[in-house]
Amino acid sequence: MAELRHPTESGAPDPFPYMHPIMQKNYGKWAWHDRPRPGVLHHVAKSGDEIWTIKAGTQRQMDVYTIRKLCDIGDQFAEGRVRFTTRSNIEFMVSSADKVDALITKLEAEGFPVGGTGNSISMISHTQGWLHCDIPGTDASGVVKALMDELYHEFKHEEMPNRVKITTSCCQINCGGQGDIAINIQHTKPPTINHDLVANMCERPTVVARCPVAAIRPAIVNGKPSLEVDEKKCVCCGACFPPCPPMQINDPEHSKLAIWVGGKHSSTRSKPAFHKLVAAGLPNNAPRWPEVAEVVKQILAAYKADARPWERMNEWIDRIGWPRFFELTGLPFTKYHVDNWRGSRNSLNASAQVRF
Amino acid sequence: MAELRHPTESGAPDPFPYMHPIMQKNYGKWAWHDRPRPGVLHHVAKSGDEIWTIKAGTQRQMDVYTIRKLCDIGDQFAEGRVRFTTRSNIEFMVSSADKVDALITKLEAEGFPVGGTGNSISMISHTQGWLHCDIPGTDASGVVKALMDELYHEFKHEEMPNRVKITTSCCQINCGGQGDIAINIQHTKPPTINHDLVANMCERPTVVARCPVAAIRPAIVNGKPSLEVDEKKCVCCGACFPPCPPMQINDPEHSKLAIWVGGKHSSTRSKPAFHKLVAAGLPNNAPRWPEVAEVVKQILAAYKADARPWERMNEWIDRIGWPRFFELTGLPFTKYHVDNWRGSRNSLNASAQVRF
Amino acid sequence: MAKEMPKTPLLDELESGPWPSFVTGLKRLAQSEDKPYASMMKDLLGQLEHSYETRKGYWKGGTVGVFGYGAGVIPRFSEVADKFPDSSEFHTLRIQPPAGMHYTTDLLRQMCDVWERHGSGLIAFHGQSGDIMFQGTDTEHVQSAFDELNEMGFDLGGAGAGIRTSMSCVGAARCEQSCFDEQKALRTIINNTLDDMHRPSLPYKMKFKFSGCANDCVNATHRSDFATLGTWRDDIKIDQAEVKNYVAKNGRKWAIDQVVTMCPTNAVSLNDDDTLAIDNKSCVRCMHCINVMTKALSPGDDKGITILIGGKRTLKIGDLMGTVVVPFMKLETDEDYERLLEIATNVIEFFAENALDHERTGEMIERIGLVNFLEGVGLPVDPNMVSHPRANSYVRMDGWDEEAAKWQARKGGAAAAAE
Amino acid sequence: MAKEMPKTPLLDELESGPWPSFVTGLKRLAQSEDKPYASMMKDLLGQLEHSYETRKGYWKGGTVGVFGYGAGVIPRFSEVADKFPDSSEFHTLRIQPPAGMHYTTDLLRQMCDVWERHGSGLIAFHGQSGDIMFQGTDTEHVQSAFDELNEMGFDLGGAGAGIRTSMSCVGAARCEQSCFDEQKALRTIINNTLDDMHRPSLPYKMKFKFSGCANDCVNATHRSDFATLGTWRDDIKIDQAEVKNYVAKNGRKWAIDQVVTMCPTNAVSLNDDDTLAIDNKSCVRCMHCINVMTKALSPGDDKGITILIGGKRTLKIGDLMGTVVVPFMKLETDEDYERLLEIATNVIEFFAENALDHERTGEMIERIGLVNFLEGVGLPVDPNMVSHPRANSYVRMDGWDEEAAKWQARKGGAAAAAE
Ligand code: SRM
Ligand code: SRM
Ligand code: SRM
Ligand code: SRM
Ligand code: SF4
Ligand code: SF4
Ligand code: SF4
Ligand code: SF4
Ligand code: SF4
Ligand code: SF4
Ligand code: SF4
Ligand code: SF4
Repeated sequence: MAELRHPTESGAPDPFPYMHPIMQKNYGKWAWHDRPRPGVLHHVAKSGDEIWTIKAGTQRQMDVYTIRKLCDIGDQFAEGRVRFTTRSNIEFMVSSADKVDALITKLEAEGFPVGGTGNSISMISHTQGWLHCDIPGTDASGVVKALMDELYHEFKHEEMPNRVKITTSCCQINCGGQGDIAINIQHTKPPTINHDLVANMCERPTVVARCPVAAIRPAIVNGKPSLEVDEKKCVCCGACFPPCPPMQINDPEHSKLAIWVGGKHSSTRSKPAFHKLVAAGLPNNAPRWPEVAEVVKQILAAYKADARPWERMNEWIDRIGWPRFFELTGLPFTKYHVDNWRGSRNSLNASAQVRF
Repeated sequence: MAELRHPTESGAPDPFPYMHPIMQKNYGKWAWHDRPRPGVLHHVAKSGDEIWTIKAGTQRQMDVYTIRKLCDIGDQFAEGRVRFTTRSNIEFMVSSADKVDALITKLEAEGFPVGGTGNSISMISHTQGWLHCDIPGTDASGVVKALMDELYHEFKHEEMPNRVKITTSCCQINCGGQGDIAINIQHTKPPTINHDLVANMCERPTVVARCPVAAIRPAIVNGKPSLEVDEKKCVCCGACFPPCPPMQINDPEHSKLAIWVGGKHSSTRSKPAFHKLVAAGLPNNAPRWPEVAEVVKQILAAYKADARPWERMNEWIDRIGWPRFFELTGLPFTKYHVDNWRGSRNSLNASAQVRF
Repeated sequence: MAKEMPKTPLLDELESGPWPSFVTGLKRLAQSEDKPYASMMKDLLGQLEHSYETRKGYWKGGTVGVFGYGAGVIPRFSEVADKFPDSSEFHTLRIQPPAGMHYTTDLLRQMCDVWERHGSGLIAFHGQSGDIMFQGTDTEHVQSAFDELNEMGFDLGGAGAGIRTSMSCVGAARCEQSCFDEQKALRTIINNTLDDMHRPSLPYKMKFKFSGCANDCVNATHRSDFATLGTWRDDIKIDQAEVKNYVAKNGRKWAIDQVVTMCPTNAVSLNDDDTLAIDNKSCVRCMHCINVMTKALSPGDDKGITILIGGKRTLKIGDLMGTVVVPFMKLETDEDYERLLEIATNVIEFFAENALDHERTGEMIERIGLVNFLEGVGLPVDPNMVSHPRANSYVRMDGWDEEAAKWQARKGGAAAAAE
Repeated sequence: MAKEMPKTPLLDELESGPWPSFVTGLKRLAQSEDKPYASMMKDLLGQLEHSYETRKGYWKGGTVGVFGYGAGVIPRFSEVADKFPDSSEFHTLRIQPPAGMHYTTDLLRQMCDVWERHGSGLIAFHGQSGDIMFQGTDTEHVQSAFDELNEMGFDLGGAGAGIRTSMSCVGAARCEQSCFDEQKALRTIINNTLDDMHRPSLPYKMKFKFSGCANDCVNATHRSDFATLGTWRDDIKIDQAEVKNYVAKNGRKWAIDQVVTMCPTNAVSLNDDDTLAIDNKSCVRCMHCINVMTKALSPGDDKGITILIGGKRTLKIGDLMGTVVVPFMKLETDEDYERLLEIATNVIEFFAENALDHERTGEMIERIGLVNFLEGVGLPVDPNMVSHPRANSYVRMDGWDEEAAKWQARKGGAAAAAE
């Protein structure tokens, strides 16, 4: 075998060689923008230059055929430059308004929905799941495909009070992050330990240290050094699983899905907010997770009907209050909604302000 | 000595026998009220009955001569019924408007300021201090007398954006409670232990348990069982002093005064709020504490000039922001203002929202 | 011949200035040569001046009480009795006032007479917990003073690890915002739990306070373990004619700036015809708009109370506000009051059994979690108890379906109940 | 003859519906009989279908990398290789994209070609941390794939306990809200700390993200340890003529409801002549009004950045948002960029020395306190760092005067500096 090649540690590449010429020319000198229609952004530079951005949905995990098809479209109907957004949508940039419609027609014809701009529901930010991760309780791409089929209309139209950012994650680690709506795995039973494997596979002190509630103790089980879990303490978070695969947390039955709302990253109007638990105990029902889709649609319907323009999910709920949220969505409020984690005091209603 | 009398455990007395007849008659049936002038409330009942309340300041700790003088005034100029308010002001109730002025004139003549209503600065809620408490770092009545002399005009006029509730406390326990402005003792040195007395006076486990930061350890000092304090940990709170007087926390030099703002009990508009540290290191300068009065007046001046009608201290600051508060009051911001107590994470600015 | 007045140059500085001076009052007492307390008050002034000079306190506690009671007296013994022998003892009796702090001048005079016979002549109206504080007497006169006051119908208040003296706002007696009978609620609970006040044996102090509305004029939310505040379930009552008068008199900008934009939940809006529209579903009963337009707005008719638990001062985990454990209950019928007392006694019992030594209700709840407390006292969870649901996934939820069923059942029930 | 396509009845259900189907894509690859990866993708589909049937995952980690690097590849070995031998290895290369994720179709085609030669033909644009993920190849081809991509000017991204691949918003390239040169800031920090990315030896992962304004289009505040967001110090720029056009077009109610009352600090008001008044002292640079009136309002001229530290997901104390450690700094001159890099390297070093194993920056700060962190990295305290000062007295403040003096000195300095 040939001698090993020495890498060039070049890091993050300079984007200018790949950037649309109009964007290069007007870099840092943009004046304003508007949205002629859903899926299209129109930015005007101080120089007077204009650029139209057409945004389309993809499956993120793309086969080369799909990518090449997008490239063909980009060459024929756009100007050979594209971007991928934070949410894995593709953006085509064109220098004149009259290129927009043909491009949209072509994209739709080839099965790429045009939308995801402004106050629409954009692509769901998601993760790896059964396709590639080593610790997933469910799939990622499949959940997203199933949901986006249901939310197709909302992706292509701007009918929501504000942008809706949805995320899914295939374990409680939650690589998908915070979202206006977040759909995450929630385990409901402590891990079952494969004691024969612990000794060879796991650094026991590391695993013990990972547990957020100190529920794991080193133990000798049938002669071998292993671990034991205090099931009274265990909150079934699965944090012990990555460092120690024998601590089987994933379970086809007891690994459920939970739904959270009100996560927000922007500092726009309200400060950034974490998403809050609203529903749990939903079955991990591959391949299309209908029960999850049901709840998500209930929440979106209430938000769409009741929120005021520009109110993000968390801002809407802050105004109408949680009692009303549960009323409007018909979701049950349980003792599990009341936080008991560190600092939970701050989540209690420390006032005489109540709603009826 | 005579045989001991058996008490009647009667508890809290029925107020009706002492209540003004118009208040008895219209109990629970009041319609509305207004304030004809500072110090005077005018309540109208659904029955059409009216009652005028004239409110005057007292020293709270009153000698019988003062009390009898107030009774004489109550008999001659009012109708023999009075109340004391949550803030130790006295209220005289009269059944007709034309009794109001004479009563006010008389009260003022006898040295009882009429006011404390509406958006004025009411009497300072305070505590025992050197007069009676067993653990005070400073006096209570004296601090209040000195301050109320300075705030006299603001008590008699309603010129503040909203009610201003001031409290003082003679140790960090703070019996005075939360206030728009709170003036409390803040110790700056760990207790010096009188080791000879610990053994006989203190239950050592109790004292150890009282320390919020676990800085106290049982120890044997020159042969006797005593206690020792880890001065690195000690936050000088004085909590060990009540259960163990030999742990001398009070010091004429190092027991300073700190000033806090934005405490609020009502759930009106904003939720109730705790007061926040703004100034410390002020000398315990009896008998008139001029340095304290200075800072208090600085804060009040900024609030009076800048807050909008109905904004309580905390609400004003929430709107303009803390950077501006320190700018307007000219008070320094230091590392001590940044919380490091449990849950302090919640006090950090977890957003990109900044003010300049 | 009469004992000399002490030199009090520092205290003398507190006699100048317009505010009533307690020093002048103390001097009057010290100079009442015909009274038994004169010399005691001379030495008290002496000791106080000494404190001002040295900037230190000189009182220590002890045990003094009245027959049959384990609390209610705050004993004070001087550490500088050698210098000031006549005020070597200076105990305080805490006496519960009539609920709402109503007095006749006559009653006040009687109290003065008692305290001239048995004490220092110094009385505080009131302590921060609401007691009348008869300040300054010796051990012997503690009993005689109490006996006379007790004959008059007055009783000792709280101290130590027990139930404390309570406060209720003026409320129904003179306030249109009152949403329940504050003094009755106070007396229902306090006068049925006196054993825990007079012979304290709880883990730590426990306070009850009663405010007729969210304005919270007795600071119940923060300064009591068990806060009862008035509220209402139906719509705010609006007299639109009066609204128009306010707007006509003060202008639209005033209405927008002082009412509309001040509503914490954006529930108020000003119609073009100068009437108000209120979104009562979003209203949190904060009282603001009602406070501003006392003549035009008032609480609804379906009045009741909200109960908060756990307010306290700073030891040893930091200040706590009370938090909602009963979002709403009616307080009209005898049954309602019995239920209130039942909730109070359940909380006291749970506190007695579950709190650690010197731990307040709020600290206990912080330690065991709100849900365990609710289950312990038999109260159902409600979204009004939280400002938001949990934001972390660290919880075991395998009982989800059962809990969800409970909620549905309750909602069904409620729906049925609300005829 | 060609290997058979696996039966995938469950996955097939994900081919219906309007949204682009990754399953259809996987099948296309599996059926590219002329391609080296066809059989691998057949077995991948088989294993995935197996996961759908059993609702369990079957990958485990391992150690695979490229010469000279300690991270950047996510190794995957199948636990069911016996059933699906051709996808027994399915490693992913994380490749850093051009900052801002700009591509020519040409570049994309080259990447496809590389991944057809050396991998599965499956590429994700992008991972949640911003990497191009070349998903699915065996150990041998990890190196050859990398070599080709590296020749094209691309480098491995982050994984493990080191600096991770970074993201910057489109920003200056196409957004009028941009307050700094996002891609330059990203490349200044990341490309000067590559050693900590490629040979990770930090206590735990560390992420940098760059958003041109408070809208935070790359979720920097929550999803990075070191968030750089654009802001400005002077006044919002107002084109009053355009404001009037907006009001004329949409009405005053629209302006009040969607702009005025939506401002978090009540800093915007609508004048009677339909122009806007903004109280820039109260403005928190939240971007809302500017977002609504893109044509009339824009960030000021005195632009710069705010730096937040400590954002992260939930392990093991719960989610954390970043918190402000630098309220404002200019980012224009080379010196400014050097200073930014200096701050970044100070933070990395402090993190390396002070964090516990598997502890993120946010957890470290939570444990040691913000002030200790600030002093450690040499940043001064500022009220913009807190939402409010401490509400408890549990602090020893005997250094008050010195600290107060520091502030006064800084203010004096600032006053002087601001010419
Ligand atoms: C393209 C993209 C940046 C990129 O570098 O890729 C982007 C681009 C723009 N964002 Fe964004 N945002 C993008 C992700 C985000 C994210 C992050 C995310 O989606 O995960 C956020 C934070 C979400 C959150 O808070 O959780 C985000 C919060 C915003 C906001 C604030 C929204 C709010 O009110 O809270 C604005 C302001 C607005 O809506 O006018 C904004 C505004 C914009 C504008 C209008 C900025 C401009 O003047 O060009 C851009 C057009 C967006 C559109 O399509 O309508 N963008 N924007 C990202 C497109 C994602 C997608 O395909 O859906
Ligand atoms: C007399 C008293 C109750 C009592 O039973 O003694 C009382 C009586 C009234 N209060 Fe109060 N409040 C009284 C202590 C309080 C307190 C507690 C305290 O002072 O320690 C508070 C809570 C303070 C806090 O939040 O920290 C209090 C918060 C209010 C509020 C809410 C203010 C706000 O906006 O936050 C109102 C509403 C208003 O101002 O219209 C209010 C309104 C009122 C009204 C107007 C109610 C009414 O319709 O009669 C009464 C006239 C007050 C006045 O003098 O202008 N009262 N009020 C107390 C007089 C104390 C004093 O002499 O100064
Ligand atoms: C007399 C009074 C101050 C006054 O002049 O008004 C007072 C005086 C004392 N308080 Fe207090 N507290 C007084 C109302 C309060 C209040 C206000 C209230 O009740 O609304 C509070 C805050 C609310 C609360 O309960 O938290 C209060 C919070 C404390 C605390 C801290 C409790 C905590 O959990 O943080 C202590 C310390 C303790 O209990 O160990 C305390 C302890 C004390 C002691 C007994 C000091 C001691 O431990 O020896 C003081 C006796 C002084 C004396 O010589 O009489 N006092 N104390 C108030 C009682 C008079 C009355 O009965 O009416
Ligand atoms: C691939 C990716 C999901 C995706 O499909 O997009 C991903 C996948 C994994 N993440 Fe992640 N994370 C990915 C972005 C994130 C993000 C989002 C972000 O970076 O903006 C987060 C939240 C932000 C943060 O850093 O907290 C995230 C928070 C985590 C965590 C929790 C960290 C924490 O402190 O709470 C873990 C667990 C850990 O680090 O021990 C984790 C661990 C993992 C591991 C390595 C699971 C493991 O420990 O073995 C996953 C490998 C899956 C695989 O087979 O490739 N991943 N992970 C994302 C990286 C792709 C890329 O490089 O572009
Ligand atoms: S969320 Fe969990 S399972 Fe999914 S990719 Fe991230 S770490 Fe893997
Ligand atoms: S699942 Fe979570 S709580 Fe349970 S043992 Fe593992 S790490 Fe600990
Ligand atoms: S504040 Fe402290 S010193 Fe003052 S009365 Fe209360 S306990 Fe005593
Ligand atoms: S002063 Fe406070 S912190 Fe210091 S030892 Fe005493 S109780 Fe502990
Ligand atoms: S609390 Fe409410 S009811 Fe009671 S006096 Fe105050 S305003 Fe009136
Ligand atoms: S009571 Fe308070 S919350 Fe309700 S409408 Fe009036 S101001 Fe708004
Ligand atoms: S973060 Fe700000 S600057 Fe960057 S793209 Fe979003 S809106 Fe534009
Ligand atoms: S940017 Fe935000 S805070 Fe500033 S004025 Fe506009 S809306 Fe208000």
